[in-house]
Amino acid sequence: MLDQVIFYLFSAVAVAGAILTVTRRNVVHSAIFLITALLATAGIFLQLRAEFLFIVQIILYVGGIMVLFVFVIMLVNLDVAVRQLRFARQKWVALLISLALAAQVGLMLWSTGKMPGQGVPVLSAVPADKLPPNSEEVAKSLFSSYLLPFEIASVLLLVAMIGAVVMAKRRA
Amino acid sequence: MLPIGHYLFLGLALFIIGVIGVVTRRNVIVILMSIELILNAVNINLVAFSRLYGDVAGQVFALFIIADAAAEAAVGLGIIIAFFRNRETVLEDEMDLLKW
Amino acid sequence: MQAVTQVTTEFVKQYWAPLLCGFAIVAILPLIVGYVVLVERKIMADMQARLGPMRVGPHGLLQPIADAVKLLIKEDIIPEDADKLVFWLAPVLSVGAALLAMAGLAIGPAFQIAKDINIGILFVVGVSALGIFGIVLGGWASNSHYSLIGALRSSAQLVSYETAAGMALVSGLLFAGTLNVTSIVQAQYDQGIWFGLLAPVAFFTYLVASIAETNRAPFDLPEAESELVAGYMTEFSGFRWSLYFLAEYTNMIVVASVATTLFLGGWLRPFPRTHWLDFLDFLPMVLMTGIGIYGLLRVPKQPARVQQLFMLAVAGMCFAAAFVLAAPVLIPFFKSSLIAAVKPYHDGILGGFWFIFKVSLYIYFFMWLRFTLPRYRFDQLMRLGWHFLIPLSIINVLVIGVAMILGSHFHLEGWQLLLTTIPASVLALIIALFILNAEQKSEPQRASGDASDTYA
Amino acid sequence: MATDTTKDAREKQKTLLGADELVLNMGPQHPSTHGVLRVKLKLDGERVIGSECMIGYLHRGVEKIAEHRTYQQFAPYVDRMDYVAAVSNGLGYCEAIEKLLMVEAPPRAKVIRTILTELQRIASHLLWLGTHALDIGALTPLFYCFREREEILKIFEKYCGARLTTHAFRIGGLQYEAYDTLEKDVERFCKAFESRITDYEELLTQNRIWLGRTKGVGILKAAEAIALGATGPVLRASGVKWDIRKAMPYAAYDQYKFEIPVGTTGDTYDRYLVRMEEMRQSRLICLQAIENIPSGPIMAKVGKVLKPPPGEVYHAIEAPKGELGYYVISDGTVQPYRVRIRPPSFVNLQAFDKMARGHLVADVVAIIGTLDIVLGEVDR
Repeated sequence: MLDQVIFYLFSAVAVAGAILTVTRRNVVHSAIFLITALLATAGIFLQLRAEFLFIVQIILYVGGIMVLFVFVIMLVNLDVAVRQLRFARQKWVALLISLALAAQVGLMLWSTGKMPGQGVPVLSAVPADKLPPNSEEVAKSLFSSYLLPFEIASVLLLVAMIGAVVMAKRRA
Repeated sequence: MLPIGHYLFLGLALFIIGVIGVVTRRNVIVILMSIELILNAVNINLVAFSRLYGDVAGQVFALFIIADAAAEAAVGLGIIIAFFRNRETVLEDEMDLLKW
Repeated sequence: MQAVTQVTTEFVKQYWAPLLCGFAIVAILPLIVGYVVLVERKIMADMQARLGPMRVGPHGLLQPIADAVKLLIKEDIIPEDADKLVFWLAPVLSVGAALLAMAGLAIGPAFQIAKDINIGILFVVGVSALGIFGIVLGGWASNSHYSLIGALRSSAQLVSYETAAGMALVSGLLFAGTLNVTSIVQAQYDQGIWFGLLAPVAFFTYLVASIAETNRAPFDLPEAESELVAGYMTEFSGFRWSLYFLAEYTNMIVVASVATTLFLGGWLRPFPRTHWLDFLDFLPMVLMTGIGIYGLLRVPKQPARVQQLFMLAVAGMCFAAAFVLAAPVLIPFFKSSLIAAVKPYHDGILGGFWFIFKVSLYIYFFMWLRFTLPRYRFDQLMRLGWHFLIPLSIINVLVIGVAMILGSHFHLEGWQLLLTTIPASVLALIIALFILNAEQKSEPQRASGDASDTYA
Repeated sequence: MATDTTKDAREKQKTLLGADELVLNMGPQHPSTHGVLRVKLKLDGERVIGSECMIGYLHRGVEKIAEHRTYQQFAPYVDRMDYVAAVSNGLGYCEAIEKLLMVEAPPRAKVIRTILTELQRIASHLLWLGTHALDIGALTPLFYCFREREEILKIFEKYCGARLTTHAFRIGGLQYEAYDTLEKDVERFCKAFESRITDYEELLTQNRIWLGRTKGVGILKAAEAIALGATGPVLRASGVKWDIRKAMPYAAYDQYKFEIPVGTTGDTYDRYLVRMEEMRQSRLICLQAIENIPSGPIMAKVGKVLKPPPGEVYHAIEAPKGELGYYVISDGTVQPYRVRIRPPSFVNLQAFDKMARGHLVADVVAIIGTLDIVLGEVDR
């Protein structure tokens, strides 16, 4: 019961935050609502007993990436951004894409009620508490089975770092 | 934990909102933020399935996605700064030159 | 409706103790912060050959309350061109993050709100880092150039020093092998040595980085009063301003607590396993009694009745604490039910005493630096961070890891580990200094630096 | 679309991210503009690309007032120009009028004037040191400096009853005889001051942060300093050995031995060192002076009503902040025809833009501090 309430609370906040992110005229407000949405997502991770991801979401996503966003928003001239139209065009395209997506997933779930392939009843599958809520587990798996992806990710970050520096560096 | 469907629908909702944001907004920064939303939607699904199957692989992949998001944000914002410096705009439909 | 009540009661039933502690922290912390400020002013006065606040209460002891009342009844001014929503939100964010971080801290072996979360110290660090949004958004929302520059400085500073602080924490955590706050302290007890001694370079790095993170002098550039008036807080006044103030000092307590937990042995007394130092366990008791007696002696000298009562209350609290601390000593002599009743609290209070003592020392060090050193310039600050502290902390993680492997290879434990970690730390320091030197040689022309580059 | 706007954009590339340059209005209400100086800074990020000093917020028309007061009546007004060095202002004015009257103060008066003026120099430099350190972020030196300054102000108070705007001297000499323990007081202060000044140096001189904040900041080369007419410590720190006390001795300075400290690079750190050394030298002058105060009258023979012969005179002294000059024209009446004052702060402030360009906002504060301006004197 408590679990459910927490889930609904967080997901409501997440969805509301997401909608406001996309619709706000002021970019800083957008960023604030995105932060709200991300924090709510972190809450859902916690509700899923993924504690490590919860804190990574807060430290990296909210504390790192979003700070970067806010920083850049302040650097670029905001007044220009505020004045213009929110939604450029492609309203219909957007509607179409989202409807199609929703229909696709909905249809899939509706028609089968099962996960494709494995036959788990999707809408009602409640897992037993198999997963120990443990950051050690994540770490072990990260450094054993997924060592190569981990290294690749770090190379990716390095590349991104260099790229960002080169991009942002003023041409003297 | 709730039935997995709840999480899937939450993920779907965030994903669609993100897509709408990417397609309709003009401001590149907001577009980037919408992409973050999409990535988050995926993360929710991954973590939910990880819990469903009792396998941490999903969480590990969510971690990779977060790392990827960081990289993407850094480069994306770097491009925005470089672009803004040259063209004084952050609007996507004014980015109409391949070279400047 | 019924469901809501049910959920609420279920929630309260399950979590009443942490909830109570949470309320207690939110209620008491402003008071504590007020007194930290008073102590800071007194220390500052002492270092500057003057008396500091003396008027309100005995030796100005009631000054914080007077200040709080003043701040609360001040007019609440919002600049006309400010972004009202964000202006309202920013201080709340700042203080909320700081207070939330307190939840993960363990003050003494028994007192911790969020018990046994396995991300422990990471939670504290991560959540307290959210406070930066309060600063950045507050600076942006004020719509003032000073505020904006302060906000930009702040975000750049925090992002860069967080890296160094995080890496320093990693070196400490390598010894602990866990993120859980209680287990970290337990690990130090098992080793019989504080991790601050095992990893001095990490401790030093964290010390510097934590000063920068809490925006304290000599790194207080975001609010540098002689340059930016008050930085991001320029447009804030009254209650909102006091929220920022509360957040700043709470953050100080948080970083001091993290350092205490990880590097200074938490609630353990110095040298926890060295038995000939056991008498240190009685030190708090004696100290408390001493302060109580001093307070009693001072009572007749107070000019006003309120001040006398206040002094009596302070003395009474000291005696109560001393009594609890003395419980295990008294038990063999007196068979009183009262003593038996307070005995369970003994460990908690003893641990709490050492913890608070160490936190106070750490904060005292902050204040000491603030009154002694001039302020860094922004580019110098960035250079110190990126060219020295971050390389140093990263190298330190590497060499500490090597030192630990060497240590386990030779079956070193506790104090013996110093054999490997001390040379490792020296090595890290040398390499970092070498890097710094090389940097300076390669860029002799950049004497005045380039601040806007560091922004980008 | 915007190929035509790209050109503008390119021109703006020099500024932060191509956005408009940030104009930061510093003052007149700002913690570190030392009063009511207003500086308009054009910033690129935090880098200063241009600056404009806007003065006049404290203008009281002192020079005009002089034309409607008798010579004696105007003397207290000059105290209110550089109000942290009132004694020096008074000395300059009195000596200028004495020159106009062609009288000379008696030797005893001259020596006492010298002692008080040198004490005032120390007090002024102490105030500068305290506020300068505060601007750069060191809180504590301010209180130590004020502690010492307090001693000096007490001596002033004992001598003439006022602490800040003293009006200590009269045209033709002194009004008050030195009080009994003046020599002892000054000696005690000077003895104690030696170790105190070492304390300040320990706090700052070798401090890495202090070095970082002051070395290479606000460099003024010797030629530039001369071209701008800078005087006092600002000029000497640039390496020009020019001190009116030596060059054109007045009061009793020709009797005493002292050094003129000069700097080499002309940066903020050099100005700091020069002023510190000047305090030491002033202390030495005071010690020499109290050893032998001649006896005799303290007032030259000037009438109750001063009517200088028609003519004009320029007299300059080395005030703590630089050359303080009085140009007085007399038309033979009891009131001066014109008084023109050359205030050192005003002239030194001209160097601000040159010194601040290319530095950061934080350095601007240091540079204002190192110029040691007093707005009462700049605006008059």
